[in-house]
Amino acid sequence: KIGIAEALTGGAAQYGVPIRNGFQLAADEINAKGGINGNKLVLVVEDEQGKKEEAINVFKKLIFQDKVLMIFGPTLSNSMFAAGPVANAAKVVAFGTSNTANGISEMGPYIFRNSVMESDVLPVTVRTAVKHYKIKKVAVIYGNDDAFTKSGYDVFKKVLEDQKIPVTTTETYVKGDVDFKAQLTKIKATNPDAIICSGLAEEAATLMVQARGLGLKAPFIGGNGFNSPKLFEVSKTAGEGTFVGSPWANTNPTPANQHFVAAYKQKYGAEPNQFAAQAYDALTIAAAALKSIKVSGNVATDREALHGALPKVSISGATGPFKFRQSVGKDGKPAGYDADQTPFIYVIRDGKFVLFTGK
Amino acid sequence: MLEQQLVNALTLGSVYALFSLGFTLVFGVLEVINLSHGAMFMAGSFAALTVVTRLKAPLAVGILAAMLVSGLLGLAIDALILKRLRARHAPHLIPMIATIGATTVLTSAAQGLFGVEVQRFPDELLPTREFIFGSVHVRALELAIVGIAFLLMTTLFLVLRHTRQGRALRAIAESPKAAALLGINVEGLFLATSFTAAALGGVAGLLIGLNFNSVTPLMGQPILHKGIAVVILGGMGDIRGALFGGLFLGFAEVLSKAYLSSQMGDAVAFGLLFLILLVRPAGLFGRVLERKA
Amino acid sequence: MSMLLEVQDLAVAYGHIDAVKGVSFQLEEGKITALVGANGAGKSTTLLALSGLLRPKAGAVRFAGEDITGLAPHQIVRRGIVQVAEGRAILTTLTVRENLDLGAYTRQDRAGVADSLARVFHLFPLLEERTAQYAGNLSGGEQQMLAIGRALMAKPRLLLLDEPSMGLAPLMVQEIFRTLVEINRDGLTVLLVEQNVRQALKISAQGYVLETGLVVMADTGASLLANPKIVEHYLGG
Amino acid sequence: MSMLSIRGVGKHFGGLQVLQDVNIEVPGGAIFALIGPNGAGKTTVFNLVTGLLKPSAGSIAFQGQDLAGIAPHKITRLGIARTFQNIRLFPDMTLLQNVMVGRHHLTSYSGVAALFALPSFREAERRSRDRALELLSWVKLDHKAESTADNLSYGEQRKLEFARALATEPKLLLLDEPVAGMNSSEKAVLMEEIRNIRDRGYGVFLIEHDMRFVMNLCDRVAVLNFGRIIAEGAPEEIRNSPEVIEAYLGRGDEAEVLP
Amino acid sequence: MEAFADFWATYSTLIFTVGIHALLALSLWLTLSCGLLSLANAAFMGIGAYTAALLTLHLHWPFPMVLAAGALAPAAVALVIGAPTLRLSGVYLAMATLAFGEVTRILVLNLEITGGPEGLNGIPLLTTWWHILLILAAAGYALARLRRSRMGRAFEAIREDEVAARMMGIDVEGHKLAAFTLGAVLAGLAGALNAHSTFFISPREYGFENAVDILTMTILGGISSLIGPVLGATILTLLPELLRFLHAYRLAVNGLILIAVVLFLPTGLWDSRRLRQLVGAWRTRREGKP
Ligand SMILES: Nc1ncnc2c1ncn2[C@@H]1O[C@H](COP(=O)(O)OP(=O)(O)OP(=O)(O)O)[C@@H](O)[C@H]1O
Ligand SMILES: Nc1ncnc2c1ncn2[C@@H]1O[C@H](COP(=O)(O)OP(=O)(O)OP(=O)(O)O)[C@@H](O)[C@H]1O
Ligand SMILES: [Mg+2]
Ligand SMILES: [Mg+2]
Repeated sequence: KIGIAEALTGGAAQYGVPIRNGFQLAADEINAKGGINGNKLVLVVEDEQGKKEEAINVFKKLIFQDKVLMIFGPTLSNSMFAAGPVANAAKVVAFGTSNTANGISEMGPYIFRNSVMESDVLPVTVRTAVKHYKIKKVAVIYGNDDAFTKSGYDVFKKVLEDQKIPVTTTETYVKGDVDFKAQLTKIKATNPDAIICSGLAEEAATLMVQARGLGLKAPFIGGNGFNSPKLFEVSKTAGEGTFVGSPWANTNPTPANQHFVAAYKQKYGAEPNQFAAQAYDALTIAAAALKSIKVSGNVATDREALHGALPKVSISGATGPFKFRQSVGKDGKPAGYDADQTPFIYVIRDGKFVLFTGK
Repeated sequence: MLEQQLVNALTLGSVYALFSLGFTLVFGVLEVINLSHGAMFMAGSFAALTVVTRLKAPLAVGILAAMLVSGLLGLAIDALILKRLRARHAPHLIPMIATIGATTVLTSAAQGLFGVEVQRFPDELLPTREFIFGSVHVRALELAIVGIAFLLMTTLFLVLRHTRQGRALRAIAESPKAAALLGINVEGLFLATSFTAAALGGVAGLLIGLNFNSVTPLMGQPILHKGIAVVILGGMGDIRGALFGGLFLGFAEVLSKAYLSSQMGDAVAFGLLFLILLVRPAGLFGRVLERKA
Repeated sequence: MSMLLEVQDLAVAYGHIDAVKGVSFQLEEGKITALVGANGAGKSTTLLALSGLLRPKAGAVRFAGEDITGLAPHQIVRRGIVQVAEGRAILTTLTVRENLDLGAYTRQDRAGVADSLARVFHLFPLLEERTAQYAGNLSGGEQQMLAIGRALMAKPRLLLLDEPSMGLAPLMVQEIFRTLVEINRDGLTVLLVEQNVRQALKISAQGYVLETGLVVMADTGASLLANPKIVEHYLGG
Repeated sequence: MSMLSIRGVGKHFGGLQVLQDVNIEVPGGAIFALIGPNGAGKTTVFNLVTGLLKPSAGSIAFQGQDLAGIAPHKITRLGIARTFQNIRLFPDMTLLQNVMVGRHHLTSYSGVAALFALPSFREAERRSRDRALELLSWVKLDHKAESTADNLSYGEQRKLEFARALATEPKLLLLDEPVAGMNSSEKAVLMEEIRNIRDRGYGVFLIEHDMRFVMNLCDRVAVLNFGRIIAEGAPEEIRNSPEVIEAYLGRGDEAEVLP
Repeated sequence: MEAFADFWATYSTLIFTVGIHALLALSLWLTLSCGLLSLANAAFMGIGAYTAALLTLHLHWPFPMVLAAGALAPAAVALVIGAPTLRLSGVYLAMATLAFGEVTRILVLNLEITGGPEGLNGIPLLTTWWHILLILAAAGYALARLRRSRMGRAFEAIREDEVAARMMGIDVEGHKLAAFTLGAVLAGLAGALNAHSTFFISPREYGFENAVDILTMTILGGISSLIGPVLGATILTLLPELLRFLHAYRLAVNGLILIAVVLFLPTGLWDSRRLRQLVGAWRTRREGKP
């Protein structure tokens, strides 16, 4: 019995719903194969609305009432900051699949995530793009009222400092904005070689279209958030030449991924995105851990056993080879676990992510 | 760069003005802060989208569908909820809370019907003409939005100022009781206003959905409090106020993003609004109606 | 003798408070009828109920033979019952001219409306000078003229007046009463609620006295004026 | 000595000159009436005295103290109370509460006393309530003390406003058309009440269109026409002044208007 | 006993939230009782929350002092912005306070010390049930006393008619500022308590939606007495949780209930006048047939 706490209504539902779908898909597949050591997986899905109080309430309900073995979620980093300590105190694993903010896993040893840390990905992305486009200076734009895009920006900023690339201007927008022309006009006036953007696919796509509409031709370099086929629905060809680094892309040809993409499309009639892929993999990881332990029926001991088994798991899923890496808490003690994955660099060609091979 | 920014400000301002038009109408006539106006906006977009994608109807039919569906929703909210609250002399702000409830219901319904993800209009429908004047780029759709915003404003303004119904509406706005004694069908005009305002909201939603090619159940929310700002800045219920308030907010936002810092765009816009209210306590066009002692 | 309006056992309540507890009276066509009584007797309440702004709890109102109980205000106005309410109900944010135009809201005959306007300007020349002014800027007396003029614009068959002389200077009070007599002479039926009881009864054919929601006396205007009880209570000796 | 002196006061709203060089001396312990046609500027005079408006010219002094720049609530505390032509009650409050509000500055106790309902608080509140009930009984509204003010008829509302103004224990009472909408027996009651007030040494300054009331009650009358004082004197003088008759009283049915 | 332990473990945060929302609703009730439609209370809550959290995290102040600071900081801000703003009335005041709230939120979003959009995390759990109960009870008692004092009457008079209140010798500006500031104190307390019961705070919790939520709780509960806001806060906080079994339809049903309440109880859930009338009617009926 596993708890799923994701935002299924409200503004964050755009992410929460695909994540839920990813879990559901993985669970159905596992159960269709006879479950884990003969036990079927039961998902207890709750809506946390992307609000911190709701996330805490849902966590508590899952832990104390439904007595689940572990919890996946919540959707937003902000909610994890509120709900994580609850799980940690109750000695229940909280496994985030979409929380990228700094400091998540530092909250305690029961906090896990398989969402890639931007700090692992972006240096490579930037270096590759700079080399390819012979970039001398860049402009930056990011969403500044959202923990996800802001922490992406923080990493970009550090990377740019480390690689000594001058920034012509730094612009921001807020969630729900649809008109970025003011910022883009300003960016255009500074004439950068590329635009670095930490944003979600929806906003990024609109940004690209509006940039081209204003005659701004510099290529984009994006973070994690770009990684969704949604990007092309709007941007069409406006995103050509964009560099994105990620362990996952819908076009990644590994069999595990192609199976996932096909199965997802068949079940939900839509293209999966990275959030769904990470959720799918996360459940696969948990299943691997569960397989390695003996379920005793006592919730507390089973939870502890699961907690012990999880860090040892290493799989190769839709997002490629995966293992955990332990982080260090604020107090200097070993804390939770982050993903340890090698990113790939993709470039957008003809409205598709193409693995960048140096050409 | 300045020319382009001015054009950007004009289009953004027109978007705000267009949204606020119906909002301010309801505000002025029914004295209700109708927080479901964002939902009307959303409903218009979805109605047009459905007609256009499912029935393969041309865009013009989509516009009609947007007006009709939003208008009827607005009518329903008025007839089923607001009308009863008026009859019961519900205190101030209670109708506003009812419209919050209506919004929740409508957005949930939209999420159930259409899913939570962003929907798009089919490409072939999007007018893609673009005009380039020197360094200034404008899309045809943006010009259309500016044009329609000004056109609707002017029409509505003239109707209110110079027709029998317009006079009646202004009478109701001041005192429904006095209006009733003049033989004005107050309830009928309330319903008509709700319909018109919602239909205007629907058209605004459609145009803006088209412009940014993004339709979601929650698309009405971010613009809602900008809309409130516009309406109050302009002066409650004043059509000119909606236009000038919208343009003001558009310009304040764009220019502060362009010349100060984009982090502070909204802060500057709201800060200015705060200052303006201190100087003009009833908005740009509002008059303080102090009861005579 | 034909009755234009017949009120049968009309009762009106505000929530649990019974303000009018079953009054009956008739208005004779072409005559002025006065309704007098102490503060809180229920006079204004009665008028508001006749106009449909308050829903009667019980009773029936027949106008020109038709049952109009419970109709909406605008339907009642369309039948020709027009009220000048307590406090005048002037639309202050509209101009004088717009107020007058709205008075004729229910009418379609352009020529007739123009006629009525000319007549109102003839009765109140002051209004003609002020057509473009916001009604809210008029002085109290001017507002009262506007209210009456606006009611006449609807070309009513029955005019209901709630304390038209309140707050007016003596000169103006005389003016208003003179006007009332004049428009009545042209055939308009009037129901007049007044605290200026002496003058009201003097110009009225018939009078009713209301006390705590009930009709306690009904007679011709002249006999009521002579009635010692009335003299004591309402005319101040 | 006069209680209130208005000297050379002018007032304009934008381009509209409403008052011009108005001089009025209102004596203490007397009833003083200000009459004049509608729109002459009478209410404006009250608004200036109570500090709701600032004069464009001239000065106003109360008991020798210049009122310029003094906030309206402080003017009330100096001892000037008023009623409004358009009645401004607190409609959702009970009659008793309406009157008790008038005793705001006369009821004093510390925040701590209120927080813990100390005897000083209870004593002050009780006194305030008793006085309020007494005032309500003066205007014969004590039986409705616990109902809310919006349930009153027009005339009853006027009486409540009168009681509320008295609750501030004023030295000078400004009444703007106190008997408008009242019938004659009620007028008589109020007239008696106002006389009593005068006899207790209070000053009364009133605006009224009811000539019977004014002529029977007042010690002195001033007439305002188009923003200027055109006459001042004892009631008889005013009644017979041709200028006043022309501008205000009218000749027509004189017998009906005057007693 | 174990059932209770489980129940408490599951729902303690929910109950805390009820208490904190009740406090917020009371804070808005106070400002509304003086006729001020303020949308700044969410921002005041935020200022209280951030002040308190920063003091705990960086200076390790003791909790009671942290609470006091969380109450006083927004009060100081209220005093400063109150003087120019409170001249506005009705929706215009609402707008100005909303603008203030937005500017505050954006500042917090862009400051280093507040952690920007990522907010502050790792705030220790210091709020206990009795803190909330004690403060709520104290606030309720103080407001109940205030209502019966000259200050409460003055607030009410100002709400009904400002000019008339002025003519009664009431210092309108002073009282408005007092109501606004005291409201900020309560909102700040609520913020400080909230910060120390949810481990984490971020700017998005104090924006427009939250201001409207507080308003909804207060108005829906009914502002004719103190019970109304508390009741409104309780019901609106519990309702989503009670409806959890409806899954996808939860929010829609929540909205429908909101509409239904407003339609059938247009003066709010708790209207003392209506209750008095009901009791009165019931008594007369009982006495009618002995
Ligand atoms: N809106 C109201 N709500 C409740 N009760 C009311 C309301 N209006 C009037 N009443 C009550 O109804 C009764 C009749 O009031 P009404 O206004 O009809 O009296 P009236 O005869 O016109 O008196 P006046 O001469 O003072 O205008 C009064 O007792 C009054 O208290
Ligand atoms: N705030 C204002 N703005 C513009 N004009 C005003 C204002 N207040 C009053 N006036 C004008 O000043 C003049 C005098 O008004 P005031 O109310 O003092 O008259 P009044 O003598 O009390 O008349 P009434 O007997 O009808 O009450 C009127 O013409 C009025 O329209
Ligand atoms: Mg009356
Ligand atoms: Mg006056």
